[in-house]
Amino acid sequence: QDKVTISLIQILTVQEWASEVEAGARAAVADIGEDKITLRVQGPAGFELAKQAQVTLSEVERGTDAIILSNVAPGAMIEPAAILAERGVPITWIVSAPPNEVENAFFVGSDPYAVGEAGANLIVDALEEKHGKPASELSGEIVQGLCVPGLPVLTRRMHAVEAAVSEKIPNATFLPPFDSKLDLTQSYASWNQAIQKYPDALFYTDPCEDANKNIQKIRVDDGIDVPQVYYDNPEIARQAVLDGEVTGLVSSNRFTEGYVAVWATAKALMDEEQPFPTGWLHVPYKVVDQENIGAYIAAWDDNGAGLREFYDPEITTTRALPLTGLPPTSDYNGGAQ
Amino acid sequence: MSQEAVSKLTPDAKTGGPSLFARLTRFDEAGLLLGFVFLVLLIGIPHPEFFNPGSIEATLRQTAFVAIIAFGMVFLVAMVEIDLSISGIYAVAGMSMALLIKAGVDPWAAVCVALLAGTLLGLVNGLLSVLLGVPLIIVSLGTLSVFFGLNLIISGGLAVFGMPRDHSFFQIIGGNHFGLPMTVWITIATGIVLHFVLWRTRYGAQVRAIGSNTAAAKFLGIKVARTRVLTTAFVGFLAALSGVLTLAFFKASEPTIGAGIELRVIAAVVIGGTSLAGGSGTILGAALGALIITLIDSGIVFYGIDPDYSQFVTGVVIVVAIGLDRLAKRRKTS
Amino acid sequence: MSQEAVSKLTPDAKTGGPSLFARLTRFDEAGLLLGFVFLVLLIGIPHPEFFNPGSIEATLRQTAFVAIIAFGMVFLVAMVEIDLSISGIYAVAGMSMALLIKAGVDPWAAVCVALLAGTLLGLVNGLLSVLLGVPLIIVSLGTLSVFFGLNLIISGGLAVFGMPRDHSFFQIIGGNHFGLPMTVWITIATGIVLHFVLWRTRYGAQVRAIGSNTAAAKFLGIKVARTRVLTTAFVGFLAALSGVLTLAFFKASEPTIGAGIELRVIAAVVIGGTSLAGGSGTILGAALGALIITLIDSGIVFYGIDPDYSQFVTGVVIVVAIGLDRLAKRRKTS
Amino acid sequence: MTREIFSARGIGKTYGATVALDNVGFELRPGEIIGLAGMNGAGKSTLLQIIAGAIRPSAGELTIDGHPVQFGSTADALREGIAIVSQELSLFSSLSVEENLRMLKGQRSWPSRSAFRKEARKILSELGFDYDLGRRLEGLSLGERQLVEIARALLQSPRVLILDEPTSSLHTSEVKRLHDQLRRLRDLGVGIVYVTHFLEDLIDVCDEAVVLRNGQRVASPDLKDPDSLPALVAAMLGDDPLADPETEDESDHALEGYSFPEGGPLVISDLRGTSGFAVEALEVKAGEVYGVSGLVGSGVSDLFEILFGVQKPAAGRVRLPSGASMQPDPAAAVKAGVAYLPADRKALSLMQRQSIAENVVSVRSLAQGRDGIVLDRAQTVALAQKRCAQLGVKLATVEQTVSELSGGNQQKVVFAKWLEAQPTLLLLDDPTRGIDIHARLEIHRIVRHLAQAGLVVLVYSSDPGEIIDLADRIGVFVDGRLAGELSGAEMTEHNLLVMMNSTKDAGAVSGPGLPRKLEAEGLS
Ligand SMILES: Nc1ncnc2c1ncn2[C@@H]1O[C@H](COP(=O)(O)OP(=O)(O)OP(=O)(O)O)[C@@H](O)[C@H]1O
Ligand SMILES: Nc1ncnc2c1ncn2[C@@H]1O[C@H](COP(=O)(O)OP(=O)(O)OP(=O)(O)O)[C@@H](O)[C@H]1O
Ligand SMILES: O[C@@H]1[C@@H](O)[C@H](O)OC[C@H]1O
Ligand SMILES: [Mg+2]
Ligand SMILES: [Mg+2]
Repeated sequence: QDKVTISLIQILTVQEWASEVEAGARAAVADIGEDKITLRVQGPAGFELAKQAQVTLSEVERGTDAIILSNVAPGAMIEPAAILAERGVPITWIVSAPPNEVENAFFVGSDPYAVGEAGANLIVDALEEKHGKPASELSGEIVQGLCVPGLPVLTRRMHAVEAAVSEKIPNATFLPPFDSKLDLTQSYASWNQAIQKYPDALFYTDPCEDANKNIQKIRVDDGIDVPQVYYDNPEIARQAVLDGEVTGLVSSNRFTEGYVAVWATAKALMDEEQPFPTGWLHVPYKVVDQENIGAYIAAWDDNGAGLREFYDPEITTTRALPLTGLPPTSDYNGGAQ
Repeated sequence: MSQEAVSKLTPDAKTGGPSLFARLTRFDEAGLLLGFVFLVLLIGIPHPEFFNPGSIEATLRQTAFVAIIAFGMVFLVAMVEIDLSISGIYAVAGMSMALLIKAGVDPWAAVCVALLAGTLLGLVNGLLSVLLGVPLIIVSLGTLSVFFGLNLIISGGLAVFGMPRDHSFFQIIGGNHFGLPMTVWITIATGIVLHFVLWRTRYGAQVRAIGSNTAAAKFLGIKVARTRVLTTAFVGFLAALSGVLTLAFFKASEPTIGAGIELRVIAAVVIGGTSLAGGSGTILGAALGALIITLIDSGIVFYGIDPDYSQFVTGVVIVVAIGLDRLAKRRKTS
Repeated sequence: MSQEAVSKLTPDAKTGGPSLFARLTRFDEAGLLLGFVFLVLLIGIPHPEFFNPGSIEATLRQTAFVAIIAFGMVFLVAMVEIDLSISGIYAVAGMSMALLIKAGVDPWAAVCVALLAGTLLGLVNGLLSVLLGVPLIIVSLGTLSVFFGLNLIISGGLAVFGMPRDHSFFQIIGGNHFGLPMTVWITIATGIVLHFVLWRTRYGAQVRAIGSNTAAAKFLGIKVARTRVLTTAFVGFLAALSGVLTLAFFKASEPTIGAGIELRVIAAVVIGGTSLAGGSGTILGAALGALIITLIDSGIVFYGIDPDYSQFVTGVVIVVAIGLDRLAKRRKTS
Repeated sequence: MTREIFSARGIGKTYGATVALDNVGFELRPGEIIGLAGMNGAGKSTLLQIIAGAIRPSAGELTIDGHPVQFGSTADALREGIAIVSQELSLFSSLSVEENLRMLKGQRSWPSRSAFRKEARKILSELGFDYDLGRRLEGLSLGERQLVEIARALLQSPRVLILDEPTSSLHTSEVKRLHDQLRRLRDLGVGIVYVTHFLEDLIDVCDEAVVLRNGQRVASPDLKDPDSLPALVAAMLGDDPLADPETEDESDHALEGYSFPEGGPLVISDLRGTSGFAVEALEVKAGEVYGVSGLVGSGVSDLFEILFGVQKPAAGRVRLPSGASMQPDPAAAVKAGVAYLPADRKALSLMQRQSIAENVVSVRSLAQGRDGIVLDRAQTVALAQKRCAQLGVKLATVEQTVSELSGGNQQKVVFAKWLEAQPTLLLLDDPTRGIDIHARLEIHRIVRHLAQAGLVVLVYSSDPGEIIDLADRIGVFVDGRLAGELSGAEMTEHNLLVMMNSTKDAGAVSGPGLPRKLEAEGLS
């Protein structure tokens, strides 16, 4: 069997979740065998959609057997995908599913709605414990921020939190989200003002990474004892879970996503009998709390040498799923389209 | 004497020349052209796939989106003005067109509306600048947010897709003809026309006169304010044109698309050799500048440079390109 | 006669004045100050929590990060130069300091290294600009990528945190004293010193002279290149200082921290009223400009404005602020 | 004879094919004032800039006290005691007068503020400049700026003082004061090199002349002879027949190919400006040259600016010769046939980075749109070549950048530009500033011819003699109002000066702008 080349095209490579995707992808290569797969990783450091499209097309010219595409903004990759389809280069989408008009798409990823719900559950449990009464008797305001409007991976996460919490705490008032900014310092200033304005909120929530770092900082600095959940797992968040400064984190499991994307893509490429898979290969999210934080942090030691081990249950489960008969990717987009 | 001092201070003040032929033979852009060829060989020799039609297409198309706006920016810079809000106009044009199409408007009609909208936003820039008496760069620092914000508002912060890709608009404008994307042909045609406009027409000469000495331009009876407003409107049109061509290709619009394109456009203009001192400008240079920027991106992919290093490499190549171009010019003038 | 006409053409040319006292009484910044007070009331009256110490602190601290760089940018703009690479320097300084501390270096030693590194990067900008004979804005368009790329490389694209928060550096520099963050005190002190430097020292006068008439400055034998390089180095130092103060407070650094801060710095300077025509500048104005920008962000949160609308509102307020300031100035001069 | 302080030997300078200087040399002894004379473009400024260290010669040697020196900048020359007042002022408009003065002094040390101010005030008031030192340069008139630049050089206590047309915008009284200063410095042993196109001034103050022609030094007359003027002129002109100012038919040649539209009179009634400017009634007939005169700030500028639409009048009616009524917009004024040559050519008249050709056609093609939308480059070049030849512009090619021309030749380009506009009303503010005597006569003749062709001409000059030469009638402005008129035989410098100062008290008489003849005639 020939050696296959798979290209992982990222965006926002400076964000830690992108390195996790890459780490997962490399772990898959190690498992399958360096002699069988060449993995190339490319992509713009920042949020540059057109550049990501160009990199994708250039990578195809350079010669690759399949592309794994980190899809953050749903619209930008439609046409590159059409061109790739024409050229016969299959795409495995990760992070978020493409719009429904991309036919026969193969998506490997977690469900942001489920991620949000899991986060909401952690928070509700913590609230019940803190106030010593059932959720249905709680009431208060919930302040939410959003750093970039319009990214499904963020908005669906946010909507899930609102829906799940509202169901359990009917007397909660969700304030409309405010612009919490992408930049760390600007995000701090905005969240600080929001907390000044609503110092007695039930809790504060934001689907964005830097926003959560700042909510945590302000809470710790000002001694505000409300639950908080991260939806990303940078080192600072892991430490915060360990130190008990936040309730927990719900990871979208980008490591497993990267791993399974490579694994499934390679498998599909090598098995010439089968057509390239279509549909949504679910990656389970991962809740990290007091229970498993020690193991998680240990897994990160030595440049993340233990991550493959830590994520093994999810990887094994997902790897065992058949690549046929998958649910359609339109499930991801819910009723949004 | 002080005249000499002046010309020593602005070694590139002579950039640009009066006629296409003279310019080609005087080769003000020779340094750049060399740099361009060098980059092409640097990428293409070890990676001949770079010369695949698909690769050339993608590179040229990506260049075109930047270049077509850069051509307009050359006019502004020649007037000692800079428009930072073009990314906002670019985004609004593409988005409004996409929304209109979704709402059932014929794409050919939608494109007219989008171009008109872009022209109007450009006009707003110009009018604000002239009425408030502040340079365009200052006004557009504010309108950049206004226009981008407008884009978020009209789109509700959501991407729009589901364009009728079989409609003649997307086939003709979004497609390839004679081996190259229509976008590239449109850009080439626009560049040729605008080169002519800048160097051979009354309007072009007025633009350069204003940039050369605004007070003198006023004192010889040029309608400085009108020329400024006209130019910002026309740059708005070009930004919208680029936005529309982007939609024609991508067949989707993202609320944040184009963010930061102004820096690439300005980079194309200045790498291209248009002097920020005003009074002059080079369309050919801007095209080469835009090409060089895209080539760097391509090179990084073909060489498989680690993403952590790619920005560093990009920066270094830009600095080297500017440096070589200026050194070549200096050698020539001395 | 003609001089008067010239000054009519450039209504804002008179910005800035010779002494602190004269300036305060002549009130060039009166329009801005009014705008600032108006914004404060607009936010504070319906939302008195805005006046909480914690809110004021955060607003001032956030302002300080921008203002301290803006003070340096005032010098550059007064020389008709702009540095776009400050965000890169800001990032490298904070990141290198954080990495050194992680590597066991004492924070006080690390801060010296970081400031030195920032100064050196600024120096690189200046030297490239002078040696290549290109305006700083062009060079820094390239070095912005270089420096940001450098930051990605040294950080490996990863965030750094886990600073020894009990160390005297973080206690003193990152903490509050006399009711305000140390960062704010440092910024105020820097502002006062730099106002004095710009208006009362030979170096300041040379900076303004170069901006006012570079050819004449060269003619008189002012060491234009040396002054330029000195200023870019000192702006590099200020950007690094801001980066270091950011780390002192946040106790963490990210590879992309500060991306885009250059636009806010430039906005602060121009909203503040420093004319891009050069020859003059206002430190007080830059501080007010930075304050206004932060206030807009605060206002958006306090008023609970939808994220889709926040950018639009920001832009409109900026345009209105610039407009009111210029109209106030025009009224005063006529 | 004392040994020279300074000498230049075999100095040459070329710009591409242009030879600006060819093997020029001279010596300067302490206590000597050398007048440097030559037509526009003869190489005077180039030579002076070389001496002052601003540009490097292509050939030759400079010595100070007999030692060879090489200057990298004017700062180097200043260290050797050489200070220059350059033709194109080297000042900073956004800096205060004091800062402008200190900018040089600061080269060596940053002297104590109070001592410096005291010295600066003294020198400035000796020159007749009595503004606050903190004032920004921005609002000062050209003449006032020239005084600041002179003061800056004097503050250096130079051993060698170089003055390149320092008086081109000065009033007569200021010129006289400067000359007094120069004589005083001479007596203190300073060596001075002085350039001016006012040859009487040269003869008045200089001991010896160095005459340049086409970059070469030619034999020069002895200036101690009070009748040396004709000899000096002859030396400057050489035997170039084209350059003979006595050839009458030349101005016809210069106007060949220009056509001027018929115009009516200029009629002004009840015109009021925003700051006290007022003209009750004034009618200037087609064909008339109307001189305007007045002290600094008397309102002459307001009149020109209002007529050109740069300044908006508070009230009043103006009927332009073209029949159009006036609008506050220079573009409309140009369309309505108004041409305006401001005194400050560098700031307001020339596009320094554009070619000569583009400057010549700028009004006709860019403002009046007479050459259509698409400009024909060959036609532009041909036109510019013709005009430059007619006005005797000394140039290499019309496609060279206009800033490469000598100062006087730049002024001719400005003149050509406005002639091309075919105006019906011509507003001239110091039209011959920096222009050599030959071209000056030529421009005077052109102005008269234009009037004969039916134009209305308004002319102001810092040299009262020039107004009297040109004008049919002179209106005198005092304190913003048109205070009176002189015509025919009344037009003498004496009468003019009396009228200009009519409502001023004795204190004002010593202020800047007081013409020298007034003091000379003992009227103060
Ligand atoms: N914009 C200004 N701000 C302050 N003062 C000014 C301004 N413009 C002119 N002045 C002052 O007003 C006076 C009049 O100058 P202006 O050049 O208008 O007079 P003028 O009638 O043309 O006199 P001149 O004979 O010098 O040409 C000058 O003393 C000048 O210093
Ligand atoms: N930078 C330059 N490039 C090309 N030619 C130049 C340059 N500077 C001066 N020249 C030419 O050198 C010659 C001498 O000029 P210069 O300025 O010395 O004359 P000038 O005697 O001072 O004349 P004016 O009386 O008009 O001031 C002119 O022909 C001029 O065009
Ligand atoms: O910021 C987002 C991050 O939180 C998520 O994990 O992945 C996608 C990103 O857009
Ligand atoms: Mg005047
Ligand atoms: Mg001269």
